[in-house]
Amino acid sequence: MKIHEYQAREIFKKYGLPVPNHVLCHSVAEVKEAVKNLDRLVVVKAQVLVGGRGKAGGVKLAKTEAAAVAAAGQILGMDIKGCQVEKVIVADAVDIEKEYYVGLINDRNAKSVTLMVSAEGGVEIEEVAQTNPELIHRFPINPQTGLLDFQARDMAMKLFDDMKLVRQAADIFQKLYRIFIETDSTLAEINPMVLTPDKQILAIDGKMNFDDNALYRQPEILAMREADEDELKEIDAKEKGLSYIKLDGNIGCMVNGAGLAMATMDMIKLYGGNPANFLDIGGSSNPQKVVDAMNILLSDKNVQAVMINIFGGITRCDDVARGLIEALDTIKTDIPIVVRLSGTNAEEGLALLEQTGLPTVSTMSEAAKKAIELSKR
Amino acid sequence: MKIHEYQAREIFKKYGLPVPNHVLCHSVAEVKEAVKNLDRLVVVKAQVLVGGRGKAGGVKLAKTEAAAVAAAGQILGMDIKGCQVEKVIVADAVDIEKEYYVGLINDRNAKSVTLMVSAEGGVEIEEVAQTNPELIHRFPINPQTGLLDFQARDMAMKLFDDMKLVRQAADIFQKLYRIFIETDSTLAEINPMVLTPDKQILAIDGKMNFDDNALYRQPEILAMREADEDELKEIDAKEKGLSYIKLDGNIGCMVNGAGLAMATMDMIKLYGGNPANFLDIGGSSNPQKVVDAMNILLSDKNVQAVMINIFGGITRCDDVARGLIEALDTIKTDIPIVVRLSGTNAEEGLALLEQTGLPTVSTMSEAAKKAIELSKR
Amino acid sequence: MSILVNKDTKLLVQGITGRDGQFHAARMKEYGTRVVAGTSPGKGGASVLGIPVFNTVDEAVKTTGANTSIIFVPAPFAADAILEASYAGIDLVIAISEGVPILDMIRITPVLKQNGTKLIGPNCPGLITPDEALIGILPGMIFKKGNIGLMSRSGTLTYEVVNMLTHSGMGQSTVVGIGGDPVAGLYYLELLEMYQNDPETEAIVLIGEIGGDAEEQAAAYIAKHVTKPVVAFIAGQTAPPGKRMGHAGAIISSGSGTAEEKMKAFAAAGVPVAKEPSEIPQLLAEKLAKASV
Amino acid sequence: MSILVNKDTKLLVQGITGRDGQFHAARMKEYGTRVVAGTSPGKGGASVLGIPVFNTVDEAVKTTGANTSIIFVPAPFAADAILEASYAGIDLVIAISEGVPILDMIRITPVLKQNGTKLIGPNCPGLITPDEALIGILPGMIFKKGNIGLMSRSGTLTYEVVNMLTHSGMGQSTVVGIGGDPVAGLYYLELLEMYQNDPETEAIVLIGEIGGDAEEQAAAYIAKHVTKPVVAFIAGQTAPPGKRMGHAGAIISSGSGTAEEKMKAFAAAGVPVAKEPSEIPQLLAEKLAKASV
Repeated sequence: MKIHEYQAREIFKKYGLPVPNHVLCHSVAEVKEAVKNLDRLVVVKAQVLVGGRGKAGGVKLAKTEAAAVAAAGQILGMDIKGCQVEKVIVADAVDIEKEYYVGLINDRNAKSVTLMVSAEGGVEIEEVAQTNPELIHRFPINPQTGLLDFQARDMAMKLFDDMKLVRQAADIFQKLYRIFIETDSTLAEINPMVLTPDKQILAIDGKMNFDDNALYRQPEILAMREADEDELKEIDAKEKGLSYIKLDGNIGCMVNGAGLAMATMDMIKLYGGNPANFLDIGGSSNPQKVVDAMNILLSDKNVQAVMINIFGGITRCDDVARGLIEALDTIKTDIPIVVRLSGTNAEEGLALLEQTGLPTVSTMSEAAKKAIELSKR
Repeated sequence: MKIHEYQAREIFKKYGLPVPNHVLCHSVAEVKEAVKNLDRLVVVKAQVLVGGRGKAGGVKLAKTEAAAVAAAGQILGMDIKGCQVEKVIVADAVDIEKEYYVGLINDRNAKSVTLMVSAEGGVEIEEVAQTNPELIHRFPINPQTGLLDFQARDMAMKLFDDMKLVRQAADIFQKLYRIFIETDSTLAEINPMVLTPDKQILAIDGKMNFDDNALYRQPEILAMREADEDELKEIDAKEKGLSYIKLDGNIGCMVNGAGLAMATMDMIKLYGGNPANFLDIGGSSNPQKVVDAMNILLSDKNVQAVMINIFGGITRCDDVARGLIEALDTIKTDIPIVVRLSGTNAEEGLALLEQTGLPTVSTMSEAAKKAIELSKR
Repeated sequence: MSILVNKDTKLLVQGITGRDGQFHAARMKEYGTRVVAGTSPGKGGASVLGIPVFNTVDEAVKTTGANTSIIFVPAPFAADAILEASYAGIDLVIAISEGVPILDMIRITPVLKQNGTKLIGPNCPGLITPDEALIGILPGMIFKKGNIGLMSRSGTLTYEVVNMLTHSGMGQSTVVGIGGDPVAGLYYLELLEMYQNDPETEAIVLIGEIGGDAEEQAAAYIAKHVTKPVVAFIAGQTAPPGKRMGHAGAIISSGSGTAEEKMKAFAAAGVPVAKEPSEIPQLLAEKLAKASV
Repeated sequence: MSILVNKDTKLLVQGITGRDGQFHAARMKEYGTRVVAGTSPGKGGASVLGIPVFNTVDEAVKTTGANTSIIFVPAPFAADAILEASYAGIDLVIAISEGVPILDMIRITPVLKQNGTKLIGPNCPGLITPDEALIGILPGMIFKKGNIGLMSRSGTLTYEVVNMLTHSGMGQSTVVGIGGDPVAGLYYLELLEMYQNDPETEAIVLIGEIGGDAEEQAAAYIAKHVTKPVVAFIAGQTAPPGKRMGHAGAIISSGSGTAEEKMKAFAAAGVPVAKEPSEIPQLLAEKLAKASV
């Protein structure tokens, strides 16, 4: 789960991280109110859940009331990578002497939370990772001890020489680690963390993602969820026991199992088609699930053919076939559907499906080719 | 540092432990107010920092307003082991089916926090420890994992068979452990933890001690401190860099080092005397410390002679002698004082002390004998 | 031989009285796995399918000598169940539970290491040594005893491949579903070492997915340490690149975890990568033929 | 020989720029201890008394080969300093700092064990192998090289006893002040084993105190494993019994930690207990005379 920058700032503040003040605004009128008698430099920042808003013009400095209001007028309603900007923050701007990167992430390899810091802060950190990986310092944190004082200090010394700054930065790292652990984060970034000319370290922008599997024990984080349309669809699917991600193609897929679902998409591509989605219905022959999945799938107007790919394991193919028949009874659609059944009791299943008149096949490759062919009619 | 039962109850409640309601009262009038229209059984309990208040009559049940007020009248002002009762709580009484003991303590041997539980709860737990140690179950908690769910459950199963009760108890153990860790406790006891006839587990009485060395990071605990007169003296001494504990004898001791101070007391006893105190002035020749120590020591009216026992190590005896001379200049007293100096530069120190006219010796045994002799004049 | 489990494996089922636990305990027993015990706190003394149930893993191990455990408890309690098995001296734990918080896995990892416990999963289908022991939720009937070692991050995709192998007459030594979670137990490197050392395994199939860099690491390991033929398949070549975890996600894997990079790594290690699952038997046959020359 | 430290010990002083650190670094150096480095974050590159100062223990160890560290940092930072030494590969850490929270010590104990680091203290005066290495705040001039091993929970009481030994012509192999805190590093049992195995140590003096049951454990250990003569002294025979930690304090030590019980335990183990410190040399002489018969 992702949250907005303003939400990350609120969490940071709660834990005592040094964050400049900001006001959240939903309209130009609110911005006008927030910048009344403006006597300092502020920055108006779009609040969207996608990256790259700076390049898209979603971040603007303003020194006067009029300039701030004008900036907000331009930013609010703007489209950034498909997201419409509905909120901005007006934050105190600070003088920046130097920018740094600080990030915590779950590290698959080290099987730990890893702290990453770099003196090359700002938006280009991914590029740094590609071109100069040695400029990013990593420290896998032992979960049994947490980030010890001396370890935090060691990492801070990679960014600063002045011991006062080292202590400030080390304190920030430890607080960020506490936030990470206590909120079940999967990512907690301060980028940039900045040094001001008067030798203060501040967190200027924050980004946090959370572990969906841990939301059950994070009610405060869950309450922050503000999903966009696509995500709402994914969340809705998840609540129905389905895993759905919309893509750009025209062949809808319904598969049991995530790996098989990905392999199915790959197969469609391999034979010259274009998958419209990833959709994993998990391991059940429940007809309702098939109905739900089909409804979600067909709500995408791009879909011109559907490929159902089921490998029967513990769930037997004849049971799955019965579920499909029941489900297809309630779904009325003109979109052509091809069904592939394989594995346990596949033959019985395919025989049962004959009554539906749907084209059935027994291998993935055939199914993919057939779906592509049907989509072109 | 110790706290009162009512304070322990407040901490317990904050962490969600099941504790019956109570009201803290400082006077009979407050009790009267608290029990207006009493319609249930309550227990009036003296709030003192010493044990054994039950046997002393400091705990009384009451079913009516009049009975509760009468009980409070008897208890308030009562003397329990030298402590005057200045506060009582009026707590809801509960029906008890069975009593249990739950305690957490810093375990020297296991070098861990150890959970102890017993189905033999109530005040006689020390006796159980002596006579039937096998009835007390111990579990040293690994600080790196904390008290894991299954471990808490295992311990709870030693007290209960019913899985609902096991889960209730396990939850209590884990919360008590969290309290212990987060408050730097040295002891956290629920005694008794009781089972009611309607199968609820409640914490009826709580006792908590805290690590004095950790109070610097426990401002909320420190704010709970309510010391009695003797403790205030000890705290005052501690703030002056001294460690002082009052005893019942008549020979005051001033020693550098805790072990040597104890050995000095033992020596006085060995030769037929009676030490008036434990007083460790630590490792410094600072005259002010000697003045402070002497003032504390002489504030005890039982003192009839003073034995100063210094072993010079890094601190040289001649420096100590100079400090003593300066200090004794400002202290006017008729109480006889014997000084023993040994170790580094002892001879120089003893020579310097000749001007004071104080009897000086070079061994502990001589000093003890001399002090006893002087105390009998 | 085979790896990890065989006919001597004595299995404990944690959460045996739950819906899934009971269902799959029956399946595993039917297959011939020696299911010696189950646990379910508060139900100690009962019996499910003739399998004795205990309150704690410790009791179960002491009474039955169980050395392997499979976990069906709900995700919020899975990490604790794994630790209970570990502290009770279980050698190998297979965690089927799906949806375990990542930080739970990170917290238990060093404890398992200290206790010397091997873990497979969580969120995995389990593993099987055909005709000896099925430990998990895999459909036993599609497997066939043989000499191909297979490991995979996927569930049904594994069955798809196994089904093809079996139909091509290529039986399996041991098939391991390592699970799809970011932080999990045994992974490619440990299993590659085991397969390499297992006399019964002649060739290895590795089924990977996008995300992370475990496949890249496996490729490097194979180039250096594995002499047996290996064939790979990577799922997710067309998966959208947007679905990853911000800047740091890309940084940490020192690569972006794309299928393309993984396939390149395997190519560099001399491991053929199947374009679609149905190619795998053929690629294996070619590799085996070359190896036997 | 001797135990724990000798003339090859390469000492690091953590907190060398503080008042105590600097003072005692000078003393130790004067005594002849090889003080090879100091640390003080932010003062790396400086030099104190000719000793190079580093920002981190890791740098200090890598540059100077220090293998032992003494800690003078204030109590709230002591546990972290001990861990920094431990992770940097220091073998033996001596923590002088007084007032370290007990839970800090409990937290670091398993880490030290995992890293294989030995700890003495905290709240201890340190240790000395006379004429070879003084590591701590002990007054070097009262010690004399010889064959008595001495360990003690006290500071000045130790000096008192050592002074008597030295005046009686009984030199010391190694004298260790283990410190008076409830949770500490090396204790009687570990040191008894070292003294027993040290060819240079002929007899052992154990100075105990009331509280806990370490002396009782030591007595039992001596009866079972120590063949060298041991003499003991217990301080606090007249200490008030009220000063203990509630019910649990008494329960946990499975005994009430009184001097009487400790003396009884030593008597049962055949260890003579001195009534006052001045008796110790005589008791030792008697024991040694018997042993040499």
